[in-house]
Amino acid sequence: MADQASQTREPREIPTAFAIAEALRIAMASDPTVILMGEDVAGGGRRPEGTDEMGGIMSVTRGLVGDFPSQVLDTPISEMGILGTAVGAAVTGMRPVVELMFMDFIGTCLDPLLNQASKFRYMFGGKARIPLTVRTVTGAGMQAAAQHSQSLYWMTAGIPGLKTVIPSNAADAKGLLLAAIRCDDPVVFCEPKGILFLSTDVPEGDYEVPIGKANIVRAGSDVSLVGMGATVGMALAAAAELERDGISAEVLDLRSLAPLDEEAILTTLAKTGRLVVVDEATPRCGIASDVAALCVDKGFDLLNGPVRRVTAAMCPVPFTRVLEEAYMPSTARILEAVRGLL
Amino acid sequence: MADQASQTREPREIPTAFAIAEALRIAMASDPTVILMGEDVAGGGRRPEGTDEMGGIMSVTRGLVGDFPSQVLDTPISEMGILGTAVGAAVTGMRPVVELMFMDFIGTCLDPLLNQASKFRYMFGGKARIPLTVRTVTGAGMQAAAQHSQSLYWMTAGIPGLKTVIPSNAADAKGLLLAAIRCDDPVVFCEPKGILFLSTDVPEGDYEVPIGKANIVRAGSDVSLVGMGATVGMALAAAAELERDGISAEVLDLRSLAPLDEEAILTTLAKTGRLVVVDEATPRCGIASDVAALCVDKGFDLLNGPVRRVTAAMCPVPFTRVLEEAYMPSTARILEAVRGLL
Amino acid sequence: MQPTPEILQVAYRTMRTIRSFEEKLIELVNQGKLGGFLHACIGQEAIAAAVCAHLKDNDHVASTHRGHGHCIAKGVDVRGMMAELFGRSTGTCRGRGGSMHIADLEKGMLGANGIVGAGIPLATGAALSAKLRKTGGVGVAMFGDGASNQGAFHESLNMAANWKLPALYVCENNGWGEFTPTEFVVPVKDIAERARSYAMNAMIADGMDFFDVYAKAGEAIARARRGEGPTLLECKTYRFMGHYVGDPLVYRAKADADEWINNRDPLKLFETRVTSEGLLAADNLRSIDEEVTERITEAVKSAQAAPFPDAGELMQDVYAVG
Amino acid sequence: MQPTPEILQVAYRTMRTIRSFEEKLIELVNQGKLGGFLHACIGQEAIAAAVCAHLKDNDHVASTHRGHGHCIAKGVDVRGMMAELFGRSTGTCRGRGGSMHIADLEKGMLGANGIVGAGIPLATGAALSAKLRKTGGVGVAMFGDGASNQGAFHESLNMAANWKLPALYVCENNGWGEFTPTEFVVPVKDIAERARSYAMNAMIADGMDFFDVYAKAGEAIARARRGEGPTLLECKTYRFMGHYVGDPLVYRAKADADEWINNRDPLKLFETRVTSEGLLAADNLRSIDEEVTERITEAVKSAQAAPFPDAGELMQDVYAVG
Ligand SMILES: Cc1ncc(C[n+]2csc(CCOP(=O)(O)OP(=O)(O)O)c2C)c(N)n1
Ligand SMILES: Cc1ncc(C[n+]2csc(CCOP(=O)(O)OP(=O)(O)O)c2C)c(N)n1
Ligand SMILES: [Mg+2]
Ligand SMILES: [Mg+2]
Repeated sequence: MADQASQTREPREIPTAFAIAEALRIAMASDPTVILMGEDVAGGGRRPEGTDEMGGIMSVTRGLVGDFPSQVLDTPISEMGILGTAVGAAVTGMRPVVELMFMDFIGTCLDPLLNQASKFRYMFGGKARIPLTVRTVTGAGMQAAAQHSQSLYWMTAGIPGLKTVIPSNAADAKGLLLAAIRCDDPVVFCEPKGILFLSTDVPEGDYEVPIGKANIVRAGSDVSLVGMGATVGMALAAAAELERDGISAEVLDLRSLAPLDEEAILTTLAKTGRLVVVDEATPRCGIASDVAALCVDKGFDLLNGPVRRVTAAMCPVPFTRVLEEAYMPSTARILEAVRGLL
Repeated sequence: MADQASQTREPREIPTAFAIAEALRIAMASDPTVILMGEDVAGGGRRPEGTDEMGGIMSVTRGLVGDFPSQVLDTPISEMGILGTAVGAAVTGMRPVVELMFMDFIGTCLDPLLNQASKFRYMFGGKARIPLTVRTVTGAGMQAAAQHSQSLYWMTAGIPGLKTVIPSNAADAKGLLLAAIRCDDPVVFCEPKGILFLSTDVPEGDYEVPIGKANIVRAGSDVSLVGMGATVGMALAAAAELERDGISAEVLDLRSLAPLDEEAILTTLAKTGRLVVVDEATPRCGIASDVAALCVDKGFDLLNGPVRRVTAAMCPVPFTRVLEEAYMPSTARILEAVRGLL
Repeated sequence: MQPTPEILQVAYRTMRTIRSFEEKLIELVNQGKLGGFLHACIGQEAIAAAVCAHLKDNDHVASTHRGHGHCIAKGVDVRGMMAELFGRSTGTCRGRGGSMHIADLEKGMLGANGIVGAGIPLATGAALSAKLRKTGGVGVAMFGDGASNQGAFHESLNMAANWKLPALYVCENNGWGEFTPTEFVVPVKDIAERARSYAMNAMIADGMDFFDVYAKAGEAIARARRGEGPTLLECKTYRFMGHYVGDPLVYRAKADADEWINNRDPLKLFETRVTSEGLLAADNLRSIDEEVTERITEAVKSAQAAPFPDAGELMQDVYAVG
Repeated sequence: MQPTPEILQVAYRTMRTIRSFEEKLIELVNQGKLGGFLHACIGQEAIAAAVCAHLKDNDHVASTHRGHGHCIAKGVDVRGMMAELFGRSTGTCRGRGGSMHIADLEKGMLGANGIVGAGIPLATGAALSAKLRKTGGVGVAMFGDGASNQGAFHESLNMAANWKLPALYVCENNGWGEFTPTEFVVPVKDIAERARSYAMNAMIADGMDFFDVYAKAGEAIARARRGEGPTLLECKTYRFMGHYVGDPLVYRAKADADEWINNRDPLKLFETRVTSEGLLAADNLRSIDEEVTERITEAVKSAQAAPFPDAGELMQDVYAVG
């Protein structure tokens, strides 16, 4: 179904948030075992006359409870209970989608992912399916400060048995979310703040973007820029700028952080010999290091220079704008890294 | 005080578990604000006549409650409460040492580390001290299965504001723990199962092993083996084996996973040009990738070949011995990696 | 709710199987034949047997580190369980799980669990699932007094009460969490008291008395099936053995333990009652004993004869897809 | 416990400062002059003022995302707070924290907190610290009704009750958690009910009535200082504004809110009582109003004039050592 995206049709630009809602709507309509659980996902449920619901802090799920009243469940502020309950529901016939409002809150509910959902299938001898999706907002840039701005996907990507995906645009968000919901493995679906309200052309109807496959969003030959989520846009901006200097940059969108598409990374490295990986997360124990480590292991013979990591700084996310900007990766820092390589 | 270790004296071989108890004893005796909190750390506290206490599941803290009755606190099975309480105590004048029985349980209590202890100093404008130590058992090899065998130190090493250390022998365990307890930053102190009951020569008295400094445990010139915790022993065994083949391996014990001693890693790489990093943890988003990424970034010009990562397998820890052995890194796998490089 | 002789027979077989299974494990550990961390539930058999007597395969039970009894009572095959403890490929989990992770979803057993308290939300989820899919099933969490101090307990019970889920929360209060007496860490006498925080139905049963647990669990489960919401059922019991197999038990006064072991053994209490009331004959019980002994012996033999998994299987089944 | 006129004057100044501070914030946000996530506690001022009236600098308060009021009542300087919201280097946290992380350890303010429920164990730890160091201090957690559904609440209260810590748990039940009415997610009428799970002392106060909260908090704190253990004090209140500044409030019936805003405003109720009982003169209150307005205006001015931190400071103070 993925190729539906390429059929000729009217372009339809909608923000990522709407694309996510569309995916949820399609998933719930096509499968009654799909349920959406989380704090305020219905904005408190059915309201008295003259009031309306919010649909989550980002208004992503607004309007869903009206159309799927028995599939949208507002919960107490009990992340451990919500996620644990969702895992229990997932192994007994449901296909729950949990909204974890911000990924920063994972510290209150990691166990159901770390020790339950991710391990059941393996630990039980291959006899469980865990069709669980966790949607969660990631990233900095909104002055939301240290506890509402982290990109903690490295924590879930590092856990065997989980899958972690992150879209870089609205169309991928819709297709990746549909794929995640229908996957029989537990999938963490990240919603980067940096793209949530950006619009791109989104196909109508039902389609999936496959989990585990990276995507070349721009072809090039001098240097590879590997990004994910909001950093793909930064990489594309950098590539455009580099083109003016006669430097041809290829941009690879990882889309899937676990499993990692090693083949795609090595393929682009083989083409360019130089690689910069751009990650919104802090530098230690993250995706950027994994990409670099892959290059120096299986890709050593392809390397024409160092692999650079452009990441957030190794500190908590500061509130004030000037420090938050210094904290985050940026097009300027990508350019600086590339120019240092060539 | 660290050099006390090198003074001439009777060698005294004691297991790591005893060395840890010695450090706790010294720390509590020298500072009344040091308290030890955790499940069963006193084995339930003062007992009726004729009974004795356990001192934790590994018996590490046995006997401490008798000598420090007001400094050893048995807690309910409430990891989130324990850790959060310890953070609150740490910022208000105490120097708590929390025992988190197995690091696998971090999923029940990550928030106090992720969003509180690690961030207070930065977020509050530099005005807090958080002298908190979390002692926790890591690693596989005891058939303790998927939820009691993980090496999750990558999770804490990846969080800015925390420090994470792991000793490879009893003497380092004592000195690193004393340094951790006296450090004004929150420190996670890992106690690998693989060394807990191994004995090495441990100096008497009070000494610290500095946090943030790696240690060359064997000098060599052909290849660098970088290990941590229980993998240092594997690396040393591999080095001994390689010597018989005329290959000179240098073994670097990281000791500190965060901060990482980048200088020491680059120095050994400069010497040998070839590096294998050996980690008990799963391969994604871990220390091994960070070391490899450092090599291909700042150390690119020093590299004479790929950097190999010998790690656990990317799956949950299996129970049955034959699979658990296949899961873990080993001397044989280090040898294979090294021979593939030379 | 009065159990029929058929139910009593099944219950006795269950209790005896649990007891014999674990006595055998202890023997095997002492002989150095079994590895891993094992937790025996000897002394607590009546609870598992009585609760599960009301359950079918589409009812789900989430268990704990002390899970053998719950697994057996829920119908998991003891041959598979024994093979699992021996790490064989014929084990319930193909040798990958071990004692703390025995699960059998077809039997409605969501697994023993190495994380204290983790089973409570899992059972809650099974109850939610049963309610939404209208299966008529219930979700049952078995957990210890210690687990009632976990946040997961609080969060789950609140959700279950709020949604009136068909759930049963069985707290096996055995007076200990590892080496720590419950009264050192819990300031209330009865864990059942905690149900009030959620306006939840609560009951206390004598966990050594099969009949009492049977009646109260039956009432709670019927209530849940009728859509009237969850119950917290506290069963007062005692852990006859140490926390884990190998526990030196230095921390517990022997006289206190003996009091329970000698006078409150659930199997003995059961036997006294059924024989004195003429519900089952002593002969009948003895022939069950023999049959069970044989089954356990056979399970050990077949486990020891079974192959280990192949190291090449290491990466199988991490994911269902891809 | 009857407050003296001096205490009443301080309390009114505190409440008025909170109100004016937040009214100013809303104005500034509407003018696009402030960024970040801001949560106003307008309507809940009496609780912060009444509880903190009993506290000294060596008593510690842990707060929430809705923390401005607690900070002000605990004595944090409003100039620093305003500068913090503007992200300036003169801010309480040098611009790094923002609204959800204002803390001032010297004043015993352990910080606003962006994680619901996270302050509860922090206050428990402060209480443990006070007890062990014998400072005579107490640890106070301020939190919402929603936070009482977090595991951290359960675990902390159990520990505090078990250890008889000098702690006070103040639940500000404002009827909402974000956009969800409390009764949708909590099956008990009173959060105070939950204290029974820990055999903890409990009280319910009218959170709109300074006098009621003052008396009950005073009693609880005195009890804590005497070593008689912690209290859960539920204060019934209402969030006059939206969940966050900018909240479109589509989900709430205006009439319901107006009922509270018009008839149950804690500042108005306070004024009516103190003037009618002759405790404070209306003039006195008006001059406090003026003084407060001036302080807030000045705080905004000085904040806007203050420098931003330098980007080069980014990596400062991640660690105390090394
Ligand atoms: C989250 C977590 N904390 C601690 C442990 C270690 N642990 C295993 S069993 C146990 C005691 C549990 O007590 P209880 O819930 O009363 O069950 P019982 O062992 O008495 O059956 C503890 C502390 C664990 N497995 N998981
Ligand atoms: C652990 C966690 N979950 C969810 C949130 C998002 N959140 C912020 S405030 C809030 C509502 C809190 O309700 P309550 O505790 O009643 O406090 P109130 O806002 O009413 O003052 C929620 C859900 C969060 N910050 N932290
Ligand atoms: Mg117990
Ligand atoms: Mg509220």
